[in-house]
Amino acid sequence: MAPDDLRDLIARSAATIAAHEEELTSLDRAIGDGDHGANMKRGFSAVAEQADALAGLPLGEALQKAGMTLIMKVGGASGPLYGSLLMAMGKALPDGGPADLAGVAAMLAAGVEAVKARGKSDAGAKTMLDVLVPLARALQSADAGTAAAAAIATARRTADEALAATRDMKATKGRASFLGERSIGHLDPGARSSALLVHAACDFLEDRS
Amino acid sequence: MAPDDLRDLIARSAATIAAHEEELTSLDRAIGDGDHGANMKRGFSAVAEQADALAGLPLGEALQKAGMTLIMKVGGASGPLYGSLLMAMGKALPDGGPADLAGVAAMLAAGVEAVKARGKSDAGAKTMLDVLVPLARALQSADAGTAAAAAIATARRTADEALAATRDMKATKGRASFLGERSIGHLDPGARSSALLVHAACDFLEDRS
Amino acid sequence: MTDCVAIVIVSHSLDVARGAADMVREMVGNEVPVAFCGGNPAGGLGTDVAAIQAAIESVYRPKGVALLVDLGGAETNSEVAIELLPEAMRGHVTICNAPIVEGAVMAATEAAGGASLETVRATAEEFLS
Amino acid sequence: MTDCVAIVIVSHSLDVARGAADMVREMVGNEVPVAFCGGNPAGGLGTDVAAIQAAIESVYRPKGVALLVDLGGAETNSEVAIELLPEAMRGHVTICNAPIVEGAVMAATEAAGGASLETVRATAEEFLS
Ligand SMILES: Nc1ncnc2c1ncn2[C@@H]1O[C@H](COP(=O)(O)OP(=O)(O)O)[C@@H](O)[C@H]1O
Ligand SMILES: Nc1ncnc2c1ncn2[C@@H]1O[C@H](COP(=O)(O)OP(=O)(O)O)[C@@H](O)[C@H]1O
Ligand SMILES: [Mg+2]
Ligand SMILES: [Mg+2]
Ligand SMILES: [Mg+2]
Ligand SMILES: [Mg+2]
Repeated sequence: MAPDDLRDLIARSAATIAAHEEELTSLDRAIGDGDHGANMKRGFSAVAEQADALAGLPLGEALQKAGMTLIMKVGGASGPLYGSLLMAMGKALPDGGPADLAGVAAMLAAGVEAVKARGKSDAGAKTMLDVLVPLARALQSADAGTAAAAAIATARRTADEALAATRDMKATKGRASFLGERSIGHLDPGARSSALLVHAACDFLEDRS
Repeated sequence: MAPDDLRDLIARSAATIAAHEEELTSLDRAIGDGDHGANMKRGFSAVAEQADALAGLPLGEALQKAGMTLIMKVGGASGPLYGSLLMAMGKALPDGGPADLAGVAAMLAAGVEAVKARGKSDAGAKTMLDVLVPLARALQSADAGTAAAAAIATARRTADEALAATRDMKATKGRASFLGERSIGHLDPGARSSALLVHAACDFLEDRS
Repeated sequence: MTDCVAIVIVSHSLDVARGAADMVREMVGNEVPVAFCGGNPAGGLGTDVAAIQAAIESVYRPKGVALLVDLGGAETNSEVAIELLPEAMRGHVTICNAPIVEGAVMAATEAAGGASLETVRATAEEFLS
Repeated sequence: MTDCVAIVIVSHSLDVARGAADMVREMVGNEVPVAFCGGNPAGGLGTDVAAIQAAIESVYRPKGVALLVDLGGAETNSEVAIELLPEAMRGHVTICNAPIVEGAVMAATEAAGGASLETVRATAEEFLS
């Protein structure tokens, strides 16, 4: 990835988090402790501040470094989870970058496994994994010949539907699990931030192509 | 009890606690949190400050009020325990005061039951009850005709032996229980303060007779 | 507004009590009344029956008050404080057999849903089990 | 002097962590090394991986370090902090599945007797069970 492209991707990610800080906070206030907006903004602002340094690195290293920054700066459960996602994606990056959609899907799958391990969790617990797992699955099962535009559309749709599906779930991991049945009827804040990041990445890919 | 007598008893009790504050503290440092000396001194100083008011009350009421003061001022587990002891003794006091040794023994037994209930405990757990229970038993089983001097000697000896026996016990109640086997080999601080108070009461009775 | 069970946090340490109350408020906002106390009558580590009583009375409501306490003396002193409450209050105040910090957050979260005192207590006591 | 397992207390609240450390010190004096941290990198409620790492390193000894943590994020961030330690340390640091305040006092009391890390952890985890 060209340095400017990575800068652009980071800026878009940080911008969407900042723009939705309030929303993330109020989702977390409903079923958590109301800090997901501030946590994510702190983490992604820190990554954005490193954008120049990151842009100078090979993509795999940049992803790992950005992941470490999230781990160090977020301060909530989401920090080590998103951090592990990026670090594992960076480690899984093939030399010379992913050659095709299958390569991207494999990287994402590696990241998602790391989130599962770190969170001792899986899809179905009303967390960010309820967006990340379906997304990885959708990309992995896409035909080899899928056009970029179609893959992007699939990613957007999958993320949106998966996010919406968290509303009716009962949380069994994270703070929202303390609410038991009362966690039902609200979107999961981490699922929402995951969906936002998916859209930011899709915007980036579309504008680049 | 004449007002001056009660003042004297209170003064002797407070004095022995103050004189042994360090010892109680160091016993509690060995198998607890090191505050039993300060706790007891705070409680008994507060009772001593009320001595004039207490001396003007019928003995039963005075005991109950002193017990309440310990409950409010000690700040440690021993406060509600000694407080319950005095309050129950005050409530058990027959009109006109105890007529004889059996009356005193019955009052003490009532007090000890209150400590057991409050502490959800009994003799054998390496606590103040390991002095109080044998003492009440010894006084209750003394012959009706026992002379005051003999009864006093029995009380002193019983308290001393009972205190010494706490050394080899393993604590199963109170903070000392956190030490498990390592609580063995130390006197229990609350047993020590109980023995001190028994001796103060005996000194008082001897000097009065 | 739902009528919620109130939470009282009684620690040997005022810092622990205050911090646990902060964590509770972060989780449930002001929906659930929370009071806390810590320290012996001289300000050292320990508990203070009068302070516990005052904390309970400051948030008392017939819906109930759930106490979270730490070690032995905090429990015994809380039991005494409850017995010293006016009789009409006593039956609506209970001590949870639960860890003080984790139990307070769990109890408050349950209380925020309008649960009964019995349910709030059961939820706190489930923790770690 | 006996070589004791060290205790690290990691709370979302710096107040809770500090107060729990005070309670530990009251119980075991300076025999057992105790470190604590609390709060997210911005000072609000949460946890801070770098601060957890620093706390562990400040009391590290090969005999072992037992961590007491409160809710979810504190545990996850502590796991990460442990993984970021130099490899030689990692195997001597463990998180107790125990309530933060009560577990810290129990763990420290056990540690004061010179117990192994495994025993210290087991004692903390026994609490309330
Ligand atoms: N064990 C877990 N596994 C996966 N995701 C989790 C887990 N715990 C929490 N999350 C995610 O993290 C989000 C909360 O993040 P955040 O509010 O920043 O942290 P905290 O819960 O510590 O305050 C949740 O909405 C959920 O999506
Ligand atoms: N459950 C109990 N039953 C009877 N006595 C107890 C109990 N718990 C503690 N004690 C007594 O109290 C003494 C400790 O008192 P103190 O140090 O003043 O309180 P704390 O343990 O709260 O610091 C112990 O030595 C023991 O004799
Ligand atoms: Mg949150
Ligand atoms: Mg949080
Ligand atoms: Mg003590
Ligand atoms: Mg104490």
